[in-house]
Amino acid sequence: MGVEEQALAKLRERFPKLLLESGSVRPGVGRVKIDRKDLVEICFYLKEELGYEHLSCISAVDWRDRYECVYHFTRYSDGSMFQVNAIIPHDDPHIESLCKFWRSATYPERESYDLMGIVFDHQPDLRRILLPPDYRFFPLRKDFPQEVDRQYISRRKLKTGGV
Amino acid sequence: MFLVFSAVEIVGAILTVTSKKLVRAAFWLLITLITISGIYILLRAEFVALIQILVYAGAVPVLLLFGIMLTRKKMLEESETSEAK
Amino acid sequence: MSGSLLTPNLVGLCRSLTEILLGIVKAIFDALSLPGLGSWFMSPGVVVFFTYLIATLVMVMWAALVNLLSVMWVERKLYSRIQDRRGIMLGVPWPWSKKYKRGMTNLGWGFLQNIADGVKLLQKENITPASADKLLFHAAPAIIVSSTIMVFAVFPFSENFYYTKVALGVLFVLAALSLGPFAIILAGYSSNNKYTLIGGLRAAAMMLSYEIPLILCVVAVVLLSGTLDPFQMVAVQERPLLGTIVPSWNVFSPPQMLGFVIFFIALVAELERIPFDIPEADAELVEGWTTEYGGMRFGFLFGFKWLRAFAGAGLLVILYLGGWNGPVFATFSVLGYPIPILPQEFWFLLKTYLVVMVIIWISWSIPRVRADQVLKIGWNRLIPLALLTILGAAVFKTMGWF
Amino acid sequence: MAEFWVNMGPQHPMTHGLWNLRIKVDGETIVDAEPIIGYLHRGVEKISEVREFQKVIVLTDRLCYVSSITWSHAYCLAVEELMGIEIPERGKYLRVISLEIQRIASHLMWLAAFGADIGLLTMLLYALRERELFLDLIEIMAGLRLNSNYTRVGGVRNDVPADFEKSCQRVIAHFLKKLDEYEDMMENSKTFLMRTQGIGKLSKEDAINWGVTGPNLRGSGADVDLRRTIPYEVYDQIDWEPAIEKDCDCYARSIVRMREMRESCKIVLDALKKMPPGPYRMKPPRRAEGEAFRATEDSRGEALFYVAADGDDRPYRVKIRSPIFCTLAAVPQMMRGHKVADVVSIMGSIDICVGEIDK
Repeated sequence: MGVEEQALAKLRERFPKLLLESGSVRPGVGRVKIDRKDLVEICFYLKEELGYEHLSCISAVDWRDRYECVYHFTRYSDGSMFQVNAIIPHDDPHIESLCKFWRSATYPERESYDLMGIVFDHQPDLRRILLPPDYRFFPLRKDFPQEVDRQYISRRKLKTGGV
Repeated sequence: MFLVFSAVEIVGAILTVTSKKLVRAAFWLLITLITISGIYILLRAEFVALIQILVYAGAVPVLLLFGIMLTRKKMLEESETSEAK
Repeated sequence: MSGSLLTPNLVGLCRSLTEILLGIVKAIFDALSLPGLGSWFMSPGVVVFFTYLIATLVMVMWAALVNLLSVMWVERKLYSRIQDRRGIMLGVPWPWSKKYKRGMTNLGWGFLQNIADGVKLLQKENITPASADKLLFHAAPAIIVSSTIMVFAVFPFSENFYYTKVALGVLFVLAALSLGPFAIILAGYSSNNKYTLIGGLRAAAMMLSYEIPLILCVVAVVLLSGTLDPFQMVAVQERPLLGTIVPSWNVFSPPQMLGFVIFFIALVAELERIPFDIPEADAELVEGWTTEYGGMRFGFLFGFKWLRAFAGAGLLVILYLGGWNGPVFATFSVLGYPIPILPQEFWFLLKTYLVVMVIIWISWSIPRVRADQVLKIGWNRLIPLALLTILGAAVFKTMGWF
Repeated sequence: MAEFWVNMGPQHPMTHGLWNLRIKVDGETIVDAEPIIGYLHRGVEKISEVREFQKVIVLTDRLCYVSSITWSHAYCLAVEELMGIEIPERGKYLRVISLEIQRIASHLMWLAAFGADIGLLTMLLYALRERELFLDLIEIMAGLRLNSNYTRVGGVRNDVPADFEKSCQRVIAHFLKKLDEYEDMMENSKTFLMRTQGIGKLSKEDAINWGVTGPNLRGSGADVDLRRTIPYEVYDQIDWEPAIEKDCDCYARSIVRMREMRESCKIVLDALKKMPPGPYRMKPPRRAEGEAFRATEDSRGEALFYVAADGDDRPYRVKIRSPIFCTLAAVPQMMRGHKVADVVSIMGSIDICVGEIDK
């Protein structure tokens, strides 16, 4: 039984009802899927009890019907990693901030807010970070127009004569 | 020569006390002090003149400016527009 | 010892030159049958006026053009060598060199690089910031340039190569150099920029604290040699030391060795060279107090730093390294008339350039020190040691050991 | 004296790129600092959503021009994880060699910039001179010097020429001699110690909590090197030691990087010796589904790529975790209470690369 299996077993024991999905990705890497309201509880348990001390990344994904916040944690002692997918409903992109436990959550959370528009509650400093402060869109969302096909435009212009 | 020096000195002294910017006042003070050392040279007191430049013109206005810059707040205050929030 | 190239002296030489020129002018006016105007040109007042005009021009040209460009060239060559740079090796070769006629080559001497820089700076626009204090902004480079040029009014290059002889020459040089900090702080303030302001404040703090050990060291030298006249100061250092062939330069006397080191460090700080170049630390303050200056004004501020370096090194040579004294064998006499093989000017320039090269060498091989550390070194180390130097000099003078 | 804000950037010699550090100074002492970034934001994450898997490498190469191979490699690892493929053994060794050469080149760039920051311009030119040698090696391997596009999904672009081992040995033997010279110039110089020792302290716990990774974390005394903790490629078959210093200051961070360069030389030579013959590349599948992530040790810290795909031939979402982006959050804490001149020491010692911060 690998390290991630042990951690997963402990998690299943501690939170029997909260894990929507759990499994091992590859040796040393575990993955659980949870709802957004249980995030703080599980992450706190991961940090304090299981020793996943390093929050390496916060990624937000727009799956069209839902958002997912993907948290990656590392335990430096044996190099095992843990992935937590928190599901956020599409019409209400709010999730609790992890700044209380990891100060390293500040910048990635700001970035996720900036690019994906996910609001992190109780974040002390939730501002735009990469884009200008007066920018009104969230460009990484799937409904943000991705690319202007310049060739297509010129082709259409040739065909229809303008517009 | 004496008249030229004293004229410059009087003008410098008047500007020292009347100019509104303190740094400019220090600049005019420097001019005044240098002309005073010129008058010393006219009086054949070269040593005093050189010490006048070395100590009074070289050091005193610098100390004065130092004090002005360290104490004045208004000059350094941030304008509201440059706050990048 | 070796003799001077210029005899009798600069002003005398210029006087004879003026007389020749004015004689030609008089001859022209005489030929035009205007004898009154011709003899007015030969009147003593006019001759003296033109003499000093020409002497001033010669001195300024020599100092500010030849030596300034040479110091810059030496610095660039040296640090290019130290750093394995290629750029400065590119330059226009000598015009008579047939081998490299194809134009720019990397075998040139690179001497024209400075002139090219000067031409570039002259072509650039002189920008005055809109919010600057115009009067002070324009006054600051003028003060720096004029105070640096003023140094050369009393600066002797040899026994005869000088502009005026002042009994308090060393004091004059120090006084002229001490006007620099004021101009720097003016420049820093008037540019109305935070970098220049911090740079100006740093410059003022540093120069104030380093001028004190500098002057204290000079006091120690003055105590030993008993004069403020650079000529006598050099004359004191002329004799051999206690029966040896080592000359009795001030640097070889025990109290002055310490003084030499302190003077050198304080000089490096005065000249804002790299271990102490915090006023214009380019990594943190962009260019320090010179940030807002552009075009030839920046050229003046930048170039005259090198001229100050030259003047400072010259002062060091006069005070500690025996001035223009060369080795004894440099003169031989023909028919009882001494003929210098290598004149005094050569020895003086050789020593000065060696000192400048040491300063350059140091400044390109160590990192810069932090502002508070600079001040700490100045106040905690150099000033007590300088006072110790004075004490030592006084003891040596009283006991007559040196 | 009044406290006032000074903008260091966006165009400032200290910034090494295009970002802005606002510092609040009280005279010379820093009271507060605030990095402002985003001037170089190119939207790599968004652009890569419409490109095929293989074509994203062009973008990841340009994340950081100083260490492009390590970034492309991190992406390729994540995509290979997503596709579930295992690349040939020779490809792994070639990747390790290219990664370490790139790491040396990147650290030399850091050394150059750090030297220029603290006023040692000679270091800049020396380090860039030696960096040329390693860029030449990369050119021999990949055909390009900077954005080499060498690592591909499924292996590397091409094999190395026959005499590559010999040129590597020659370059490294020359470089190790020069490295001693650098240590004389940096670590054995009193002025350098004055500028770096005790500056920018960041304790181990703070560093982990702030998400600081890579050489900066190892400078704080944590024994974390992802090449060893989470071994990828063939790092577990090669003899090497991670460099760890316990001083937590700028000096420790710089020593870590200097020692890492030596270790990288060792790794390159060892990998060249152990490299087996065989294929160096395999054909990856076109489409993939699911999500995957891999963390690698970039030359600046932990580079993590999270790639999600929905069965198309292009990624659905690419998330880049850049190490300096997270390290930048810790900068205000490191700076508080130091002098203005220490800003450059601290920023120089954490090795900023704006391309990867702004993505």
